[in-house]
Amino acid sequence: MTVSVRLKHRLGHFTLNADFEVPPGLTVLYGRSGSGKTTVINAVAGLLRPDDGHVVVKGRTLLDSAQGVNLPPHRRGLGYIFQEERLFPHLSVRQNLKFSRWFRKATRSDFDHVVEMLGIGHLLDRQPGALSGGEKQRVAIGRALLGDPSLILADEPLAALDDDRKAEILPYFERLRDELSVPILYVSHSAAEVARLATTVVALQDGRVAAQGPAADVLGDPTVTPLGTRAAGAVLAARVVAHHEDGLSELDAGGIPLFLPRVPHGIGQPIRIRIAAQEVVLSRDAPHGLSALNILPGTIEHLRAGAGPGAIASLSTPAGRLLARVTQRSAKAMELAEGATCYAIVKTVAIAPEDIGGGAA
Amino acid sequence: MTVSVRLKHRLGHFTLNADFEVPPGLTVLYGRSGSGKTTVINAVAGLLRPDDGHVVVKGRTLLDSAQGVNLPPHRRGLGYIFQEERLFPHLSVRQNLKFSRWFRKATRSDFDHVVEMLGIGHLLDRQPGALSGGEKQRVAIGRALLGDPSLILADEPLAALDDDRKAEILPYFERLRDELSVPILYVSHSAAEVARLATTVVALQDGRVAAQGPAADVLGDPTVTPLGTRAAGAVLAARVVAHHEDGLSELDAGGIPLFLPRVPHGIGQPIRIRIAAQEVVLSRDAPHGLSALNILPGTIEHLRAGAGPGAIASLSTPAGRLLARVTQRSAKAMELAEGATCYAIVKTVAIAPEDIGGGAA
Amino acid sequence: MDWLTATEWTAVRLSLRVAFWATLFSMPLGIFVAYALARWRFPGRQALNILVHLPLIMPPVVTGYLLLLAFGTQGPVGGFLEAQFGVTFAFRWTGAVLAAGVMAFPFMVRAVRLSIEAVDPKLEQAAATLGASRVWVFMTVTLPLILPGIIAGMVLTFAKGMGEFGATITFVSNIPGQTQTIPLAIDLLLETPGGETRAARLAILSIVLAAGALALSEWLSRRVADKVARA
Amino acid sequence: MDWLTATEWTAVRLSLRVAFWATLFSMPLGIFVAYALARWRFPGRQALNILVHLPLIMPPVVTGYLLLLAFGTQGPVGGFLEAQFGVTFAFRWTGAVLAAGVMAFPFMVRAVRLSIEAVDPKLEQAAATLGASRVWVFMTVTLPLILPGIIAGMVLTFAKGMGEFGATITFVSNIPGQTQTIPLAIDLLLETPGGETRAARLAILSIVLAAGALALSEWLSRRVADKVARA
Amino acid sequence: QAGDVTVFAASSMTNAMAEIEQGFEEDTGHDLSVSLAGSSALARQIQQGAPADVFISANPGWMDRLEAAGLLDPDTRFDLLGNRIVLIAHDAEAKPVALTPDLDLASLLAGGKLAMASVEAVPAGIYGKAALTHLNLWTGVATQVVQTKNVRAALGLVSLGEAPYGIVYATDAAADDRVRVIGHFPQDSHPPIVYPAAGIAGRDTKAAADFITFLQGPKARAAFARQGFVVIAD
Ligand SMILES: Nc1ncnc2c1ncn2[C@@H]1O[C@H](COP(=O)(O)OP(=O)(O)OP(=O)(O)O)[C@@H](O)[C@H]1O
Ligand SMILES: Nc1ncnc2c1ncn2[C@@H]1O[C@H](COP(=O)(O)OP(=O)(O)OP(=O)(O)O)[C@@H](O)[C@H]1O
Ligand SMILES: [Mg+2]
Ligand SMILES: [Mg+2]
Repeated sequence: MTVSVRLKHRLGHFTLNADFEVPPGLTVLYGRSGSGKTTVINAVAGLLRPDDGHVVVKGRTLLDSAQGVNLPPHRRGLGYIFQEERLFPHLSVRQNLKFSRWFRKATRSDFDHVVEMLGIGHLLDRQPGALSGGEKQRVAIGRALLGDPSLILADEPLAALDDDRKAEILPYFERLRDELSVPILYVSHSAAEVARLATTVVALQDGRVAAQGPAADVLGDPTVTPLGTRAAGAVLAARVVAHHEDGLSELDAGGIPLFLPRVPHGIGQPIRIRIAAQEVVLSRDAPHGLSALNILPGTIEHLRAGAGPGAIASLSTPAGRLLARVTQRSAKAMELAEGATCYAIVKTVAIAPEDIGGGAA
Repeated sequence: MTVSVRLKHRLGHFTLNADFEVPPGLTVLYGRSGSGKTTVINAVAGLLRPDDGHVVVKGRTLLDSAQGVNLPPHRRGLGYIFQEERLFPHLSVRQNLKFSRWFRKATRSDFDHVVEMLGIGHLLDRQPGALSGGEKQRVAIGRALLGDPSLILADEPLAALDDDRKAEILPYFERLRDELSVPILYVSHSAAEVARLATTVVALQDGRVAAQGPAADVLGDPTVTPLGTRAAGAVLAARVVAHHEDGLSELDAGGIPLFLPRVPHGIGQPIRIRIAAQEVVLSRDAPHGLSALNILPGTIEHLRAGAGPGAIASLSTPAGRLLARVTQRSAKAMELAEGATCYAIVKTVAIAPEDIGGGAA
Repeated sequence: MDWLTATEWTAVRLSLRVAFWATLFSMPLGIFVAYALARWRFPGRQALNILVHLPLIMPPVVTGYLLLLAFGTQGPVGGFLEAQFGVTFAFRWTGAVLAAGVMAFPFMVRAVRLSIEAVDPKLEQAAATLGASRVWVFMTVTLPLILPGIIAGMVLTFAKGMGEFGATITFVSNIPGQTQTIPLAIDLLLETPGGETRAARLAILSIVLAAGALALSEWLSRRVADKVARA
Repeated sequence: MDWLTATEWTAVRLSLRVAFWATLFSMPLGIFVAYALARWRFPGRQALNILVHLPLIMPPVVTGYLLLLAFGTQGPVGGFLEAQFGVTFAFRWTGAVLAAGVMAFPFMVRAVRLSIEAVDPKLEQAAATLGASRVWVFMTVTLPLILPGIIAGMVLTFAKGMGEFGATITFVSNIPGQTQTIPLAIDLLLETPGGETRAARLAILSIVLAAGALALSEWLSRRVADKVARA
Repeated sequence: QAGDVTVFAASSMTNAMAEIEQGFEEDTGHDLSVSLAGSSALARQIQQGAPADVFISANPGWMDRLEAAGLLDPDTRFDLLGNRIVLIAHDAEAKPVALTPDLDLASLLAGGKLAMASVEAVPAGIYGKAALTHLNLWTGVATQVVQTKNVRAALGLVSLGEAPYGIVYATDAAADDRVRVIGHFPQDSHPPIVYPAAGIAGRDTKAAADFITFLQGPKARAAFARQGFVVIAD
């Protein structure tokens, strides 16, 4: 386990009692407002001393109340992107970004690269007071990343940014996760971010862990939908086969061809695609004459009716397990049942760029 | 025109030169980070004195540089939800919420109702320092709404909130817009919010207005997609016909029956539904055996290929104009062209709750 | 009660009275001047700033002498006040209050001004959008947020009120029961052969009283700070 | 040069020197004490707080007398310093520096402390997560943010250094060229029948010099504030 | 019939005035209040209309100032007290010296300081300097003189040992057993030391007149003598 966290803490009427262990990669902390996400992250960062706790990151014990171990924040090797940006008002953007260089030797992260990715090159000589909200947040992200952290804590880092900017920054977190194997604790409300980035999902509710597990399991398990049904979706592993001239990329997922808007990955590379359950149309007959390009044959493994009018079907296809959200009315009309065969129809354009990520699922 | 804004202002290297007029309702200001949205709102609020400007709201001149008119902020009758929450640290949540009551007589907004809607009843006796990020933002929203403003300025009010909470708060903005006819200037990056709330969309780019117009036009015009193609979508006007037992609501849209997850509106009431272009599957033949319940026959009015692999088709149907986003490959394969007839397939569950709003389109 | 003589007890009571009223009166004026210096740009701002600091720059005797010239019965201000409002400063305890207030004024203003400059104008803007006029913004937002500075200013003024010597003796003389505060009594005892012990007693009593005021202020500040604590 | 006598010019130079060094020396110590009072909880904290305020509470003569007892050649501290480091305070301008520094210390500490208490601990936390140890957090974040308080404290100390009288004359007496600062010279003139005009000249010069320091500090503060300006 | 009387007196008379206040109030039934401060401050305050009925100055110069300004009741001024200045030492073993031009004061000081009240402003200092000058001793020791705000402070320096020697009034020296008088300055080496007293113009109440009379009476003289003053008035 890369990160192991056990915390007990009281704050007024709120009690945190969280206990989770996660493998390498990016762990998304999910939960409603006030469920304790920031409190957990602060305790991991050493900014809050929990009543009782034990935090180990990559074999290094940061906190062990029983043993009296409690590393101060500056010796925890963190990059913390705060929920509010917390830029130093007396330093220029450049000095903010380079702040950690005064204390840690920069090795991995390349200043120019980070600045370019975040689109803050023209802001370097400004003071934080003269930035817009989103600009501040981007500088704050850069400042944390440039500290060459061995653990990243990110509290809703992209909430204030527009979609285009999000799409530019997300791959960087992927790279940190995959290439540099920096463990990341990431708070997010966005299902797309979760699906794309999460190795592991930890769902918090009133200070307790309500669900946890590998992202593919948690998101792809029709019986639990900790992030709400709209976040349900399966993650398929695929491999790039070709980039076509009309702007589509052809993938191979367990022998089934899939067409996506051009992906940035090279031919032969593995990628993971999240297919949201609500984007999948089911058909008992092989469909034809449709605008949707991706059709996957499969067998219904499991069908679960939700509290509302919907149901979630999990489908075993050659490409892997797929989730589909349909109305109970349709399920009845189509006589969907466990063991029934059917076709899953997925629109190419319905797969959002933020749902396509590098790396194996 | 309910709100008329003309502003010229320089901030360092940034120049704002915005000019827009909007009819009653909610105007979404859209634009990338740093495009000048907050600057516009601050000038309307009177927190920033532009080099030159003219702002009229509901016939009341708030600012007229030429005439030397410049109402101070406290006489502009505002409710401003700031990008950062700006709660008063020395006052309890309750005192923050009731702050404006000291200066304005409360008439319309009901304290208990707003508190309940925002889910902050249990926080009333806390100090802002003891709130989580999302809780602070909700209190800030409440504080602005409880001032009985005659103009609401909201700068990304819901960015920090989770989906469930958003779904609870959005109807309140609708009510303000429709029932109380309070003009609202609303900054948002969320296409769903834009689609659901916006009467008018004003897109800013580098301090200038890049596009503006009625939301239905801007979002439904296949030739302009100021908010990105993923935000494209048509808004249909419908009327509630029945609420079925299986949790679906049946609507009538120009004679076509539509099925949606249960809507909160009464039978006979008008509602508007945004159907995102990327959620629509097209078929040349009448489809059958599909899980999708909503099938609308139509004729292709317009087909525009985008820069990437996609194209946007606008479809004239009895329910109104619909947008569909397809790949150019499919368009070719299906021989889609202007004048061609086809069927639009829309999944019931693909219509997000935040895409369904009260009021005529 | 034989620990101190009756005159000395009178001096103690008088000192407390002087310190109390000096603190009370200089506070609102100090807040106003601090606000003006911190927030307004007006002609004469720098002159006002210098004026406020004068009692610090000049030897107390000079300040006392100038007070005597201005506020004495023969002085222009003193004569006016006496004629119009029947307020006399000369050789009264009221004059000691004035002297202590004037001497402590630079600290009062500085402390409050520092606090005002630390207030985030964004909060004041927020209050304005909620309907608060300038005055109300000040009353409901600025004032509560600068309480630490006000408390600090009051403590300094109170302490100075207990300790002021040079300007007081020059302005209002050393009249037992009227203007003889603790410091004046101590000074006299130090002038008197063998008076050291009694001087020390008075000094200790004065320190104890001021320490009490200090502790009270610390407690108040803590309460204010706890309320405003950012999590 | 006949506007002032040679002795008076010497007094002016000496006053500047005393005020300068008093400001310089009391600043670091003042920052340290202010930080300790603002941020640490330790036994004796309240006692330290009282000690810092003592020069304000007690008549300056008493402070001067206590300095004489402690730092005089016969005093324990003075004797030690002289024996160990060859530093003498008694009847030297260094003693005037010490007296001015001590008398101004409450203001220095208060000003800095107010600023420290206004620093948002969230920024310090952010610095810590970026690898800054406590000391570095202080150097890179706290210290720059409390500059307004430090500047205010320095101004008050400088002004007090120009104006301190009671403690100085008691501690180091009035030796022309050695310890006769402007206030001491003025006092002398005021004690002499007919000395008022020359006293006034000296006072005006002293005000002009202090006003210069004040203007400089305002300009510095403005620069700092502009840098930290929240938009 | 009892009245009030306010006396402004030089602070060096503190102890004597306490005794006199008691005696005067017992004898006359009047209520006496005494303001003790430096002669210069008191004189200025009287100029600015202070409610003083009688002024006793340690410095004839300030009395002259008030007289010239017409603030004194002209007939009431008289020289109340005299005093002597002496050379004192901290060392209890110090040998008495003869204060003549032959005295090697510099080597007596041996590099130490000579504490005096301000030689330009305070009477004791002015008299001291005059005496040293008269004896041709001043130039030899001028650089070693430390000047204090008043005589008491000079006495304090010697009694603490900060200055080994000092020049003070005989009255002050008598009151402090940590200093030793080692020489009396000849009376003719300096202008006569006098404390003038006078009533203030326009405040010639019966009580004030009674007080001036009392000052010259036997009780007051005894009190002054007990404090070491030379009583001039008769
Ligand atoms: N004081 C200032 N000096 C110079 N430039 C400034 C100043 N304040 C803002 N700007 C610039 O003005 C532009 C507009 O800022 P504004 O805050 O209006 O952006 P915005 O559209 O609200 O962005 P965001 O979505 O990131 O909040 C930005 O490019 C910003 O960098
Ligand atoms: N100082 C405090 N005193 C009492 N309760 C507190 C304090 N600080 C936080 N809380 C409560 O602790 C709970 C957890 O707060 P936390 O900031 O961890 O929430 P969060 O999950 O980060 O929420 P959000 O998404 O809104 O940021 C909240 O209910 C909050 O009200
Ligand atoms: Mg949080
Ligand atoms: Mg903004």
